[in-house]
Amino acid sequence: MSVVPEQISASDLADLRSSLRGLLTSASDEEAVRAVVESETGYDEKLYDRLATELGLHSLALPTPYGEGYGMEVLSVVLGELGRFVVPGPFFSTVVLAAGALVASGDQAAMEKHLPGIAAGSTVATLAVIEPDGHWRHEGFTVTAERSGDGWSLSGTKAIVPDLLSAGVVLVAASTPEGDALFAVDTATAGVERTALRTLDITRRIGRLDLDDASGTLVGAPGTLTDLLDAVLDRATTALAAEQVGGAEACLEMAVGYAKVREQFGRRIGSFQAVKHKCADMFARIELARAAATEAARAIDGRDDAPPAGEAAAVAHSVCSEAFMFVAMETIQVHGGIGFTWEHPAHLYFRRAKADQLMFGGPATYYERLLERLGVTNETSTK
Amino acid sequence: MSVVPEQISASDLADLRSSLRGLLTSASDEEAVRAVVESETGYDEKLYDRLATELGLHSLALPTPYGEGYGMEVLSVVLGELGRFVVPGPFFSTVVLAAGALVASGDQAAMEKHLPGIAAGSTVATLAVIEPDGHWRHEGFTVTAERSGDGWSLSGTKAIVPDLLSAGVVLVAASTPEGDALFAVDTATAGVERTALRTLDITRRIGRLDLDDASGTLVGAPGTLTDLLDAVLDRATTALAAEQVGGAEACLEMAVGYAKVREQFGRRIGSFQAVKHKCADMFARIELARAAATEAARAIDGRDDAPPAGEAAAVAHSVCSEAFMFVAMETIQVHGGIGFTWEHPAHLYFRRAKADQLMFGGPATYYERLLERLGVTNETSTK
Amino acid sequence: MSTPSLADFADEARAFLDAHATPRASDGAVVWGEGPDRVTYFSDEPFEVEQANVQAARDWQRTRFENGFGWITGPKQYGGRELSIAHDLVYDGLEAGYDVPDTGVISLIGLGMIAPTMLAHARPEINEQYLPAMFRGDAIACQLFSEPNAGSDLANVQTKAVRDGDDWVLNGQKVWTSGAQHAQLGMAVCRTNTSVPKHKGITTFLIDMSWEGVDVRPLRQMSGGAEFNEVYLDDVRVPDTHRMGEVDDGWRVTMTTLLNERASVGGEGAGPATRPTSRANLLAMLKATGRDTDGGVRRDFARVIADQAATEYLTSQMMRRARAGDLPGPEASVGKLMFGQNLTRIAHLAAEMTGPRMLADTGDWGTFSWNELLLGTPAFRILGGTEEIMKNILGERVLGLPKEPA
Amino acid sequence: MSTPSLADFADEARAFLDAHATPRASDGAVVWGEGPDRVTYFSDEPFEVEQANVQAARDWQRTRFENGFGWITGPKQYGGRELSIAHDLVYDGLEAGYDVPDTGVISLIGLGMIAPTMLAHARPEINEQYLPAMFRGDAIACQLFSEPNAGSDLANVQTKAVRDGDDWVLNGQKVWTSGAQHAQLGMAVCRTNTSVPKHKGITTFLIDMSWEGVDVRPLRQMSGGAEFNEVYLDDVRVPDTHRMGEVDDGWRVTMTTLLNERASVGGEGAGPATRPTSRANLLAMLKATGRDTDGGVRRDFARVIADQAATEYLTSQMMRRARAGDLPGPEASVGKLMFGQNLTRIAHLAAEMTGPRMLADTGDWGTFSWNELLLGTPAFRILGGTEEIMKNILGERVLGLPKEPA
Repeated sequence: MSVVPEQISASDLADLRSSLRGLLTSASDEEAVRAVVESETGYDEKLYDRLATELGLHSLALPTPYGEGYGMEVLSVVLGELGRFVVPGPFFSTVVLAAGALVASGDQAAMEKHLPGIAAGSTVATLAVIEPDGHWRHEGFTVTAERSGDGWSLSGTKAIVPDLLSAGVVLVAASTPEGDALFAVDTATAGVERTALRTLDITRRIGRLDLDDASGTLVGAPGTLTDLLDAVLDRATTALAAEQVGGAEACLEMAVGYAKVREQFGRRIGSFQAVKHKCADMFARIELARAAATEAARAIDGRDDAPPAGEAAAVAHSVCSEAFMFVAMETIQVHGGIGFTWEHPAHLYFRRAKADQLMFGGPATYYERLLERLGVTNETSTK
Repeated sequence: MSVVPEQISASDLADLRSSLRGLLTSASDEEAVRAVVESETGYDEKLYDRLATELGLHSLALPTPYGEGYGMEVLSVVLGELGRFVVPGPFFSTVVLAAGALVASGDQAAMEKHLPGIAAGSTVATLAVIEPDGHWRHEGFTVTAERSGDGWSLSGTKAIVPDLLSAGVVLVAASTPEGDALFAVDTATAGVERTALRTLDITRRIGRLDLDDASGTLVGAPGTLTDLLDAVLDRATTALAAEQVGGAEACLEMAVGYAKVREQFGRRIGSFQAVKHKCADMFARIELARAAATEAARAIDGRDDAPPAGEAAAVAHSVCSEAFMFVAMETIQVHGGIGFTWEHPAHLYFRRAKADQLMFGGPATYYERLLERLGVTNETSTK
Repeated sequence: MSTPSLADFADEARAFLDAHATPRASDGAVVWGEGPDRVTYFSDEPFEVEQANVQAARDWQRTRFENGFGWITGPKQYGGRELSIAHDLVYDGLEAGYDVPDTGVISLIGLGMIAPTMLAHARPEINEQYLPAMFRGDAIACQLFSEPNAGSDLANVQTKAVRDGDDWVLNGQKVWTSGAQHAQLGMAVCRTNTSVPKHKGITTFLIDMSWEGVDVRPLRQMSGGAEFNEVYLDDVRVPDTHRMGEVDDGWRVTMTTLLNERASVGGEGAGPATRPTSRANLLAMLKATGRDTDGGVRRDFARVIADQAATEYLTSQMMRRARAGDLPGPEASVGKLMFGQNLTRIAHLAAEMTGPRMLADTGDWGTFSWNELLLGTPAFRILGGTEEIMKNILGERVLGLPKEPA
Repeated sequence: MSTPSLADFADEARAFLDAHATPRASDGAVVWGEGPDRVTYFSDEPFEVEQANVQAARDWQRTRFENGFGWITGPKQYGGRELSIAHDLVYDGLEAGYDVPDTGVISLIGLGMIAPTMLAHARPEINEQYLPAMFRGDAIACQLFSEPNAGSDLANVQTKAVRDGDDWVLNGQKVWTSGAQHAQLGMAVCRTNTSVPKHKGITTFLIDMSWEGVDVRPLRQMSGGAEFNEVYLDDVRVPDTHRMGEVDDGWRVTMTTLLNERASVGGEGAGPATRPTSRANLLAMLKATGRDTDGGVRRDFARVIADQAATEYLTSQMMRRARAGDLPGPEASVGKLMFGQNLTRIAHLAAEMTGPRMLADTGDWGTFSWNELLLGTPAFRILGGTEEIMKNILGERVLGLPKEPA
């Protein structure tokens, strides 16, 4: 992971953004999103395939020889657009969480096995961390793995696993007698039970994973899981930050667009300071969020003049989580009654904003994590 | 303290308020306040005397036979008006802190000795709690008292004592071999050194008290101090809440008055929603603060349908502290440049608001105190 | 029959309640994990469940009415008791100690807002025809106020009422109509004159929701349920007798209704969300989620709980003054503003305590269920007057700040 | 002489700095309790101390100028080097590693805002006369913009300039003039035409502060010091050569100046408050006050520090883009907005950490001294355009929302 990814020019980033935006504008507009949300799998598998094969998005930030070797700055452009259109589907789970964990493990065999399929868009994968107590943690798992013949056998429950039902492989954090470790479990294998759950964010499916002597393959070495998950979390929160900024931008555009045309009291409502200043506040929070997300991506990419990755990722996660939630709320407020109907897209973003904010633990976790990354340890309060 | 004070009618409260407001409008207008702030003692001793002798304010809420036996609801009216005019002087220290501690001690001899002078306005008194570490606490004092002949001898430093320089008697919280206790110390006695300090709130003088084998009289019994200070704090924060509401009301009136006449961009600025809604927010916070202050006073007075005194006092202290600080800040914002000149009265309130908020520990203390009063103890975090 | 003393009235009420209802089992005591796992403000129930609830409400209201507690302050000619607000509050206080059906669907809008408006502005024969039915629980009334282009700006209503002999013919579309799917009556605000300034050409009518041309369509809100409706009026014929107030003077009539709304909302509980969002339940949740040892969460918790408590104090003081005969002042608007903000903050605080279990329904009690409230919170800041409109009112009418130039 | 490469230029700058200044001892490392106990943004120093500071600033600016670092991007004819913004930023970056006098009093307004305006709008002979003196540190310039009745509403200036032969005669009162007590030059915005819409009848002049009729009076701010001034103009005669831009076209000239302000403020440090309000110092304070074990304070701390860090990222990205030649966009305004809000929150956070020791000067390092910053915070939200004006600008010019009806 110490390879500094190739720097890409601002204009190339802009080209990537605009070609992706062009595709999504036609292939994943609001109507399309609503349709796939109601579908069996919850996402547009053809679109998912096109993103991988036509645009090569899945392989963009995978290390060579599996991908292009670009960094988080490039991946952030992709996630920003996917966030802007609240595109349903397992891109984040597969490319950010699962591939991120595989790469962080440094396990060549595991990479060789799974990354080509991920790069091609043919393998859907995810990462299973959260257990029934609902905490995001990096150690102390109740799911256990024991050696069984040549391989391992896993048992226990992961309560909240994103995109589990569409995944072919799930990377499971488990405790073993030799220390915590990560395991790749084929979801078609015996002893694997998956249950679809109702979700807050209807554009992101979640399932419960029950393992009963399911066979799994060790990824990396036992005892290295905590560090691995730390690294994955920094990448994942940074990628999420980009997605949150994209979602917030879409909200602001909706709000501003509405405020420019909606008339009340004989004036366009955007001419009222109450609305105008609300939009200005939203804009300011988004600018700040974008700066934080960008800097975190640069930090992950190891740019010379960037702050430490752990710090920047923690800053971005809290700033972007708060910003997106704030903007999603105020977008509805600007719209008034129409904004909280089911038919208006605002609630898709509101739901996404709250789910994003809580996915890796929520405020109760991310503020303390930021302080920890700044070296302000806390001996007395639990996390 | 279990005597429920006489209920007083709303119209009598209104009469008291209006007569006091009338007096202060002429005797303690802004010019007068600025003049006494620059004076030797920092307050208008003649006015202080009139408040005691003409209006009988000092004795109003003292128990019979020393005073009228009215409760906190009545005293709150007085403090509201003193707060409204940011009247400098030792009323709060004497009547709320010192008299409150004397009454809470139940020590008849101490009351007999000091309350008549306090009631008459001839004795200025105060309470010394805060030590050099700057914490407001109810136990574990570094000032020590030891038996010496018939009496006690005190040594140590109280770092922040309100109205110390004008006080004839100071009630000192000290630790003794027999437990923490309260002592009355005559400020003219040997071994007492008082130093005036520069203050944030220029309308409230503060001094440092150095005791070097100074003789003091025990008030109450050793070992009862923590409970005594708990009771004093509930009364004091409730009284302070009334004062904070009065100050905030004065600020809002200033802001609204200015917004009604000041023109910018060809309009009175109060017609801009940015200003209008700011004033509405201030109004809402003040209504809430007044409700909290009123309910705390009723609770202290033991009214049947009131919440527990400890809870209501803690709610009032946090809500009123935040409200006054917010209103004082926004008042300056409404005024623009003129609002942060020395010549404008807004900063007198801003200073008072911050000092009031921090006097008994500040946010770091009062939120936890509220939770404690609600029964949510905290085993892990320090206070 | 002379006015009973409050004490005698209380005895009477207690006897009635004991005869017709069961006292609440464990009043106040909250046990985490017990009871229904619903945190709703706006109902998300399936229509059949909702229907059953409404029937229970009607039945209980009829029982109240038949025993002299259906309209304690109302005129005797319409079935009221002509007692004071104090008597009313005494009854409310006592009833809160019993397990009785929630009658909000009948009382919040119909009895609380439209009935007082009718008393002030409708003809006696209309009041005779409808008021007893309303207080007997037979007729639920709804507000036909907002329109797609007249949300916050009510003076801009475009639903037309055109005179035709002794009738009026109404055409237009109403929206955000709460309870219209259960209502027998509607109070419609219509435009009758376009040649005068907007609020001067409005007239209000009482309409029977079963009349031809009235079409109620559920409007699904973001939380998934359909508490609100669109109501289409297509050539609805309304006899002139059903007009409330003078022609073109409907603005004043409407203000009567809205004034009653502001007075009531601050004092209302959060409906089905009252228990989950109560301080006792939130304290239980803090402990149950293990967040009571987390200083950061404690801080956020304390901030919310302090404002919630102060809002309760504000409301109880307003009630106390109402009992003493004072009219509600601007604190009613402040109560409504804070009520919405507090519930919003509580929903986010609950999410902070819950963490990732908000994301999916794991079956754990008291976790995913908070989403219903969370997804309802945007409405608190919008319906019945947006926050911005409320602040305009506070700024202009209470503080006397100048209006925007026209 | 050809343009030096950035690397060569850096070598040159390093050599200059090594020869004329000492490297900072412990860059970045903060030791709580060490160093001056001042947390000011606006100077509250006694006048003599202030005078000495200004002289040190002038001396260092002269040293820079004489060695080719006084005006790195400026035209050669006025003593500049005609190098790029990138060269400028390289120098700034290097100089930050040395202990040198703060030259803000010269550069913030005079060199940063008025000099660019002169280049764009003043006559060449005026520029020849004044610009080298300004960049040599001899002439400090101030803004004579705001007036008692034209605070946020600059288009409403009432200071009159009346033509009299080859001169103009100025009369009026300016206010909030930062640095006027040290200034040799002032840029005055005056009304020259009352028969056209307000912003169309404005003309700007460069005036010598020593001219007869210019009277500078200190204006004491709420923190006690007098960083600002009132400036009275009483029959001040200004040659027409000192006019900047066309007659009645001063609005455009003024906008040039303000644009440069927005660009600079976001990127500026907090002056003398930079160190105390730095993250490193705040972290040290959290530990020194024992609040690092208090979960509630930690939460408030984390919220502030996250926004502060993000604002730093925003600013550094803006600088990076500037180095690449991009003009600053709206993020400069956002930077200014956040800068003021962050400092305000930091001041209150510091008070929360300090507790009652904020109340009185007990002599403890790093406690009472925070009041200077605290009492300066209201100014951040007002001066140089109130928050409300900034939000109008963001809403209208950046987001394209409609203006208020006139």
